[in-house]
Amino acid sequence: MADAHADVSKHVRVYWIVFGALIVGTTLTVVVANIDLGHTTNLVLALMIAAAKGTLVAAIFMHLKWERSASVWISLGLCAVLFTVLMTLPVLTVNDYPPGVKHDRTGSWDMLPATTVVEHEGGH
Amino acid sequence: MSGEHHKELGFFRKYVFSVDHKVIGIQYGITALCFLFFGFCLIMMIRWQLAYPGEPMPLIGGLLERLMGAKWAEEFMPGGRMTPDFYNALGAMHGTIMIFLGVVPLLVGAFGNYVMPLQIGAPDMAFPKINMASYWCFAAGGVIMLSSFLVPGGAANSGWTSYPPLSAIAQPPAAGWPILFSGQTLWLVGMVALITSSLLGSVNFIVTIIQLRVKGLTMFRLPFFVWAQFVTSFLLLLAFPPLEAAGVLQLMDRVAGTSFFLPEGLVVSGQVAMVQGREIAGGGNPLLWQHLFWFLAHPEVYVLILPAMGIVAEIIANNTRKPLWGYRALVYSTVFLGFMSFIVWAHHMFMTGMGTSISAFFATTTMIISIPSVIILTALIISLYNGAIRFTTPMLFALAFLPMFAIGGLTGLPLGLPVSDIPLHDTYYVIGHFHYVVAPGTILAIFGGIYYWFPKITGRKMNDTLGRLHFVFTFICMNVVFMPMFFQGLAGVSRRLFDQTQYSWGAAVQGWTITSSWGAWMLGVAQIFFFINFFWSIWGGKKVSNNPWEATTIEWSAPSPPPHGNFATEPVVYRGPYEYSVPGMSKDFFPQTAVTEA
Amino acid sequence: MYRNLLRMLILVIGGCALMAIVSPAMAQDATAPSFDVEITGTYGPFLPPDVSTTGHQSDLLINTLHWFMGVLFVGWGIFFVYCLVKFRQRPGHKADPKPVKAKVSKYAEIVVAVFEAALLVGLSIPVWAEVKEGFPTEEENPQHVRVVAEQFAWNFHYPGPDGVFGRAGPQFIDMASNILGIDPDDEHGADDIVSGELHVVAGRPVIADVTSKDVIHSFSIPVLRLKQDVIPGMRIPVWFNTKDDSAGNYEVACAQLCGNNHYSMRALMVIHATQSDVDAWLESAKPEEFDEDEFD
Amino acid sequence: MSSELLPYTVKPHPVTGVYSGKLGVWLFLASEVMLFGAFFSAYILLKVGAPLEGPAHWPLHSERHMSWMIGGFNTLVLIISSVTMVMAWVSLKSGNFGKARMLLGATVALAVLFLVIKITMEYIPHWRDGLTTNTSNFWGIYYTMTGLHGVHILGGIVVISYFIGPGSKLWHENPEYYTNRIECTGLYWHFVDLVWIFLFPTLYLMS
Amino acid sequence: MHRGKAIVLALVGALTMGWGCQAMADDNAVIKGKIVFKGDVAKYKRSTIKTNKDPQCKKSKKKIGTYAVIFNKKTDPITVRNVMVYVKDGLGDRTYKAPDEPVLLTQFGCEYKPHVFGIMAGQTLTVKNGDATNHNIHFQSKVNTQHNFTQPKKGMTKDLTLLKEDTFFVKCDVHPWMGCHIQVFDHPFFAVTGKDGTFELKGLPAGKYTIEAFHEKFGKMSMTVEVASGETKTADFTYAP
Repeated sequence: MADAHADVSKHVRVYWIVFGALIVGTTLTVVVANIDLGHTTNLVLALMIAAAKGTLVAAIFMHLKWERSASVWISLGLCAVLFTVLMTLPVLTVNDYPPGVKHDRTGSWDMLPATTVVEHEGGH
Repeated sequence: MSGEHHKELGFFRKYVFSVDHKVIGIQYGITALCFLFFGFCLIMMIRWQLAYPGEPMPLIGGLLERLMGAKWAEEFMPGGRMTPDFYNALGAMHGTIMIFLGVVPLLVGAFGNYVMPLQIGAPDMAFPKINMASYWCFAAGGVIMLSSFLVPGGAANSGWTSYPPLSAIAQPPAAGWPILFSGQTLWLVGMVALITSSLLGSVNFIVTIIQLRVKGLTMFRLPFFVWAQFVTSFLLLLAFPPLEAAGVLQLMDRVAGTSFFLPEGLVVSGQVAMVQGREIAGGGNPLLWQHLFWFLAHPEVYVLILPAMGIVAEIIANNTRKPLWGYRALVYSTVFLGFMSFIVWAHHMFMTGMGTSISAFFATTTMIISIPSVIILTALIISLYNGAIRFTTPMLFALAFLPMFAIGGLTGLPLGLPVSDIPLHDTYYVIGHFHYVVAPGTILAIFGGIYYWFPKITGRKMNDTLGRLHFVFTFICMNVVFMPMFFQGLAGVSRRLFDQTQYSWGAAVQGWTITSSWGAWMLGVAQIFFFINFFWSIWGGKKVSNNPWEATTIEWSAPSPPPHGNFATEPVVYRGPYEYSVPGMSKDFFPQTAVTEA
Repeated sequence: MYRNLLRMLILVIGGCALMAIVSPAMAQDATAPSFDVEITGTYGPFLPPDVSTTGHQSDLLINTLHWFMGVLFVGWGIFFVYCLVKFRQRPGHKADPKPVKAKVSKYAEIVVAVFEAALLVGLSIPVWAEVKEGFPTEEENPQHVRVVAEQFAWNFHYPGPDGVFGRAGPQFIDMASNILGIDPDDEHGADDIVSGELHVVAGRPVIADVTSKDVIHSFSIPVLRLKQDVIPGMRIPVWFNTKDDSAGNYEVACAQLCGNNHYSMRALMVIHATQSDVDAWLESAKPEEFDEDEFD
Repeated sequence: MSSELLPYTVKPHPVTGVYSGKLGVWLFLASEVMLFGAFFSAYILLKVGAPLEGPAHWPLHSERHMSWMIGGFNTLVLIISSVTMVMAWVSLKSGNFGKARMLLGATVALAVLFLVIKITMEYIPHWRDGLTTNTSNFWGIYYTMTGLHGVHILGGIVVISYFIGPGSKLWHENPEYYTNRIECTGLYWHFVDLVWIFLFPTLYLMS
Repeated sequence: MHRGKAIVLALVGALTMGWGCQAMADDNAVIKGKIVFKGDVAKYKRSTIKTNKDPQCKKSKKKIGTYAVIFNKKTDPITVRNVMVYVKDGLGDRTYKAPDEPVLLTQFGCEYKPHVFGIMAGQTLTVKNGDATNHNIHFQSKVNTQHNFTQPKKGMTKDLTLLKEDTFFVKCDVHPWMGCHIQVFDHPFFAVTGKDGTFELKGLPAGKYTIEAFHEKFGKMSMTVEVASGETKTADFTYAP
């Protein structure tokens, strides 16, 4: 961060811009969530806005935009790859069943009690 | 930071709450050796039950009753006979203690802490206080784990894998005891402490290796042991958090009544949707735990083996008096191995109802990961070629590591292919396989490492005769213990059986079980040589020079034992790590820090 | 040094030999398993008998792999021992630091990789697809059975003469009289039979739906080379077929730690020679009224 | 005194370009990413497999009694606290310790505000309404994830308070070192903010 | 030291004995009665339990039946067995000491003997395995410790104490049909109906009591009874489902 010394004051302007962008982003998230665009579209939009906000925080506030250290980037790159693995492979795996596997709500059974089990009842 | 220290440190600051990597390394080493021995004692008790099911345990039964009290004995070993609950608890705690409290702290905490900074010429670890925090987290985790033997219901007994729903429904806290005081809950709390310790340690290791290498020590001049520690630290850093998350989720299931791992329609012992006397909502997925658990636990296997390979590589290079063969191939294989170990985990879950495409994916990655292992082993064996092999005590252990790891690695193949895994999954074959990797593999390497670096730590050498006796008996007994397990496994005997003679295939191979048990007890007896040698040598061993093995790596240019700050003057490195038998030189080793031969 | 090495070798080999001689002598007679029928087949320190029509494939894979492992290990071992003897430190012998230029290791690694790939693609994946997904069609007249695991018992639910399973739900469970929670109002359930034994016919394929009431178990029948983890909240179908001449009594095991009595969670599987034998057994397994006079 | 510091504690390493503390924090954050990643992965897995009806069903957005206003406001609180944090670092860089200290104080105040809002306006009313950890897995994971995030906020409060109070001595001894430590703390604090940026839509807005 | 302890113990013993004798002298009211069944007996047929999972179960006895409802068909009127009758309310704040002799719960022929029983808080419960097979004892208690242990060998015994009032079911997880009911009381006034379907609560002090009957299938019933000192009163319950 040797170069950061000189242009710290220039950063300040960027910080305020990012601050504005984050507030706009938050508002946008809320607005978009309250418009029904279909489940998938809403989901994708919300995640995209969150990702954009997250990128701004990481790039500007956390100075990644100015980070030149290969050690940091390699560590974060590895982390990003493994994060992707962690987010995708388990959910892919639990959705790859051999044919005929029953994994709906009733699971092991054909039917479940109609009433909720949360009501307390004495005895066993 | 360490800048605050003064010349005169009190006893506590110097030996107990020390920030010196060498003291912390020794603390880790002693603590972990104690845990290793404790975990071994647990399995020696288990071996009695396996060999002679239902027979009262001679001597130990009465001894434990004296030691722990009649009430304890009544609950866990009535009449000297082990109860199935206690058997399961011993099994689960043996696994946990050996892996998380024994081998990993020894390899990473002890050898890594002591040797790695010396090998890169650093005065200390990058964050000495975090280093200390890491040790004390580990110690706290260990104490929590051990204390679980004393709560009613005993220590965690759902296997070291703690698969829910079993682990979620097991061991409800006894009436009148706080909710955290049940074996499985304490296990989870202890694991969280151990994971924190590992995370602190791994950050420290990576930063130290990246930042504190001395001048001239480029990454490809690092001793292979440092590379192994480097990759291992990344594994610990990135693989452990998911288990921490899983541990927190299971803790919530046990303490806060959530059902992350509990599906709807659960009927435990005839009670619908009741867990630990509490109604649950259900809707969770038991396989979620297995994914998060194995996301850690497969890389953990490499955490157990990579530093051991590092130790073996150091000893082999030193005792063949020639450079390691294919140093770069070794490094690349290690890095590749580390990365691949993150995407093979579901081969532990082939039997959970997995479709063809995902099982084919994981089988393929598993086969791919076997290639770098083969490369590493081959490189180490070829390193012997054209050498001048000195059969020193550490070298004996390092040499024995090679065939033992070969057996362990090769027997992984039938388990990695889904079809051959069907009959072998969860049998003794699996136990044989990973014990060959970890016990005759890693533990032999650990012994080798202790014999090798003992002169650096104490300035004295361990006795060779006792060392050789220790080696011969350990080596034989290890094989007597674990070789029969392959036959048991092929015969179809499931693991974790309290009494395998219930099954006809188990009864048929009971003779092998007895052989294995006797091997285990003999193995225990053989360690007497080590104990005597170890403690006697600390005070009475032969005094040796700073570089008794005539080694090239930097740690041998420091005084033995190294003072605070390690090196009188900061060393400078001029060459690679294994410059042995350089032609035209009078001596057969050329230290990394030496400017010229003189 | 050389003499030391020799002494060590003799000690190691001698020790191993000694243990090998002593160990069978230490073996006890196997305690008789507690079923009141004789278990068919001989069991020993190798793969158990195979009575399934698909098991030979996994056996083939296991045997091939072990030969492969053996060759590799012996190859390594010979080179290893050769190095130890040839390159031991002795007066007049010096290490040669020049790296060996041999290509053998590279070829060996390629052979290993190719062999593994061949086994994976040629044997493992197709057999897995067959074993896990190649269910017998209805023309092959498979027998249907539900397997419900619980701590610590296997329950087998047969559909009865109508061939349809009664509806099951946890709310109907009575551990003494309706262990599987079969809906008493469901007409299909009236003729269902629940037993702790699995009875099948030699040569007729079986489709078993395995489920668990409580924790994870593993439905393991070594003689059929069959193993399936039983996950609560899921009903997983598995299939197997038995050889025509396989009639006899076999054991069903639980292969996943399921609690303190995991070890005693085993069941009897009877393979009958003819369908009529199975029908006769099913008839005898029907619930019968308890004779009050027998009660004290 | 500073001569006894380990190398590269204050000055960046000439080759790697960072000082040790910063690299350490980045590595720590990498492990934190995996930790929260595991929770998000668990969230996805539980949601995908959640029952559609019955007592344990995943509550619809309308059933959650969760106010996007509170969540949104808390998001703003954290974003502002991130800005004050980064401004504190800027002030230190330009040598203005008094301003930095004030900004750090503002950060702590905002963090406390966040926790107070979270607990008094969400946790307590929810729990009173019978929406507890064993209502359904949504509520379970909601309490777990926000609780863990809350613990991180608490950790941040402790660390920043330390640097306002006893830790500030370091400024007078070695200002660059102190600035570095604030930068590292800032990295952690922005990460906590970043996690919330993902938690907010996931828990409050998605149906 | 030891002698001192012994003396104190003897004193305490003597005092409690004396108090007990005195209590016996005064509290001598009796409530007795029977549990009558009115309804279709044929609806509650018992069926044979298939114990073929474990041949050891057959060795002790020929056959065992489901146990949820057992009628005494030979009595007139038909009475119900295994009904727990106890004083639910009315003892005030009197306290009672648990007897020294243990209650025995035996596992024999893969059945629990007895099937329904009461025990006083603090009294020893001895669980014994009388079968040459493995039994697992799983307490589904709500207040007391949820013991869950195994007795793999014939003749094994284990002593337990239950410390608080509780009603729960005990199961053997190895033999799923095996179950029994335990009710823990802080007083000694409870009884279980047997072959004749009658019960008797003896040694009650004079007073007004709520007594309750509990049957695992038919549920709970209660009535109020007032007894004077030395009086014997009859209280019959009728289940008519």
